[in-house]
Amino acid sequence: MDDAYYVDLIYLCAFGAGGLAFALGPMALVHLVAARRTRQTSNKTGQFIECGMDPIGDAWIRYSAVYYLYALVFVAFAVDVLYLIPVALVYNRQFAWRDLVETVVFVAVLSLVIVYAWKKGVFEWNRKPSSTAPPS
Amino acid sequence: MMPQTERSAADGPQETFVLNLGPQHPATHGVLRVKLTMDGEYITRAEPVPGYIHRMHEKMGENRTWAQFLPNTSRIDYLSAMTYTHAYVAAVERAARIEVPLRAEYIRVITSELNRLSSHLVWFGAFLLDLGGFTPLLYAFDDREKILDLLEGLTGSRLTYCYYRIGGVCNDVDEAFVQGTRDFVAQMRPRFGMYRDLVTDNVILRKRLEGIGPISAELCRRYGATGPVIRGAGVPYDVRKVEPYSVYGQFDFEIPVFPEGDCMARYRVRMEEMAQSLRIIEQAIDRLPAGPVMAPSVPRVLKPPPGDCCFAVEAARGRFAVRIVSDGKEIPYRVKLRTPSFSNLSLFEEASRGMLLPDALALMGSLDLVIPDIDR
Amino acid sequence: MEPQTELDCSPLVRFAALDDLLALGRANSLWPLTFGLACCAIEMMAAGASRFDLSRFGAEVFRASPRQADVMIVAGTINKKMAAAVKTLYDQMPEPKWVIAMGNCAISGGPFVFPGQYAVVEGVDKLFPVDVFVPGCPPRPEALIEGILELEKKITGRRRWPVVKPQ
Amino acid sequence: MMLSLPQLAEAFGQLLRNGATRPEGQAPEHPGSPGAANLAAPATACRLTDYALKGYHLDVTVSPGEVVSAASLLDGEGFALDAITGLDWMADGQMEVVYDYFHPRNALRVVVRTRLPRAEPVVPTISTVFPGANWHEREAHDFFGIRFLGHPDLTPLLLPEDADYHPLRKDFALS
Repeated sequence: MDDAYYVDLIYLCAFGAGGLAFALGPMALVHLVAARRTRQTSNKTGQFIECGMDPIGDAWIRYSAVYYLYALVFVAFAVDVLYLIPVALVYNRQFAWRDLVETVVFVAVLSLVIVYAWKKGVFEWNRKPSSTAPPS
Repeated sequence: MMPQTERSAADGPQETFVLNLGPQHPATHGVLRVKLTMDGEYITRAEPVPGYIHRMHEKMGENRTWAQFLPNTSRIDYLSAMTYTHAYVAAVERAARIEVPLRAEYIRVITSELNRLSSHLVWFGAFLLDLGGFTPLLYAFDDREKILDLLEGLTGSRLTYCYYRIGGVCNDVDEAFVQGTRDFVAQMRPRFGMYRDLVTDNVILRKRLEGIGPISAELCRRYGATGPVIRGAGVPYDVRKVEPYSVYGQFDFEIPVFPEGDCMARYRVRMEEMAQSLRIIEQAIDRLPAGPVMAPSVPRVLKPPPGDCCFAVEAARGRFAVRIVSDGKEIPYRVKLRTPSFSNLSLFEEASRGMLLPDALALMGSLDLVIPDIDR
Repeated sequence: MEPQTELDCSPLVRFAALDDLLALGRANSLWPLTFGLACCAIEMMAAGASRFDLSRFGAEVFRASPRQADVMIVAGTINKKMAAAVKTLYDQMPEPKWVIAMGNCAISGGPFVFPGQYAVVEGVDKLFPVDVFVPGCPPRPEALIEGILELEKKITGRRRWPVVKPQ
Repeated sequence: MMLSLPQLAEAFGQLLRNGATRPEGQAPEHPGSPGAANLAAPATACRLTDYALKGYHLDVTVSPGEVVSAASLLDGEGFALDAITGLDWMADGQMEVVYDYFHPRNALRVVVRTRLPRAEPVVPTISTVFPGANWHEREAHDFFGIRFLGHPDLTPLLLPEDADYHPLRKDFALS
């Protein structure tokens, strides 16, 4: 164990603490500065917002799988961007074909997801034939 | 209990859910509530629930004298207040056998058509706002403010005009109004070309409107829908032509009709109608006769003879009819207001069945609803 | 549960200078709730559109969700069927929140009040507290802008914009 | 097809004459004939009216049992429903229901009216003929308490959903 290891560890801890402060600081600040209560007339402050009406029925029901796929595609690209930022930061020292090819391969593999989903008709919102029948 | 749609066993049961669209929702243009039963993104049933701005206009008609009801008429459909006031005063004039001077009729036509233009401009801005485009609203309101300036100079109010009187109009037009209207017509003409380039020819708009929300002529007839809705379904029904009232018979104008019946057809009908309104205004201003603007013999206390009568006008949203029943007293026995938005909305439940929710909002926007016009 | 419209909602810690800063920020970026009811809503739209351009005073961000809104502009008649929904929306707005009653209907029921009326709530202040009343039937867009400036004055304690005096 | 007013009046006259066999048993006294305006208002009548004075061309009074067949007749001729409204004749102890029809292709307006006892205003629904009548009938039920037999859903439309009052009845303000 050399000193450099501990210095790195201190850096890591400081970075972690800074990150936490960024995440938790605003919450703490808001807790102190924000209004504690809300004036209300009919005790509906915590109700789900549905255009001023009381919600009808429950939201915990079976949804179409298309929503799930849609969300997955979205998450894939959100994570994609998350990884691309450090790549861009590390690779900006000098231009290297290898780095470019690596990045392109990474994005291309993810883009295949879109092509696959597209082919599968995820973005079409097609109704299954059985559900086009009028409701009973 | 929530209704469930039948599905094949392989899918497993996907449940429908009930969603309130409105009363506070930007897409319902006011306080309409639509109870949606959704199957994913698709509408299984959309049941409009009006009544959130019911303001007792018909009850108030039985509580005040014939003339005192006038301010109410401009607050039913506040976007085309002139046409609504026109229907009411004309119905009372018909019941009380009052002859309106020709100049007053011309002024009524000019102001009604200006009001129709300003109403369509609000629809244009708000409809495109529904579809996700904000900029056209700014252009439309720019043009609309010019109309409001003209009407404000004449009537004293920007929106809820109470300018027509039983027997005429309350004051004569001045030179500034006549010249201002001429200037406005000249300014407005080239704007339609701009709207076409900016909005109508836009690919995104066409994809969102063409073939969306088809309403057939038969559907319109069964629900009594009128105005741009029925004209967008290929039926040339316009009260101004079918039952010419006031002096509309004297002008040369066309009724724009598009047979497709989709949202784009209704959009085009209104855009064309604005140009036709300009034609009417131009002709009326050129031929404006001299003379008084108020009938000489309107009694101070009006007591129409017992009986009922109707008067229908073409408001910006369709056929607006007033049925008044008099029992010979100075207070109406009954004032029935037949409003176009009420009938136009009633077909929404049938027309929107099985549509995607965003398309249904385009359909609702293309009906051009004014909610107090439904609820009265 | 009883209506709680007179609650003390003040935060846990208060600093005079920070409060002033927050008030200044709030007053100059009021986010109204998109809540058009009737005729007045058109004038509210006109106030936000070209010519009157409410964004000059930072109040053009009309929010559709009450959670994101600071000020409820009650623009139009409230009837008894609607009253529950209006109260719900008021409840769902987070503090600090303000209410502008725009137009005679929201102030007192306006022209729709007569002996034996069965539908209209005679003024939104019957439901919850109102900060600024803007009279008119409907009020001009300038009047609404003046109402918003009055609200800014109420929040910060001073008026940033000059008052136009009639000549 | 251009529909002419005398033809329509004749069709209504036929309808009313056929109605003589209806259970109520009231024979129409003056079945309307084209061009002949019956100024007296019998239980059932078909009158041509002066459009310039009234705003409609044909004024038909039917018995409550006949509103559906009148609606079917007009539906077959391509008419559209304009409005349904009530009228409270408190002094006569009667309730009137007025059906306004317009024609989307011809300048023809027809008014069909019927009178009901005020104590129990019941009339069959025409929403089976014109689906647009659904809302108009609900509105008339809101305001006057007229019951439309066979209507799918008479919950208040414009009034609050729990409303039990009928504000356009003439005795409403007194209560």
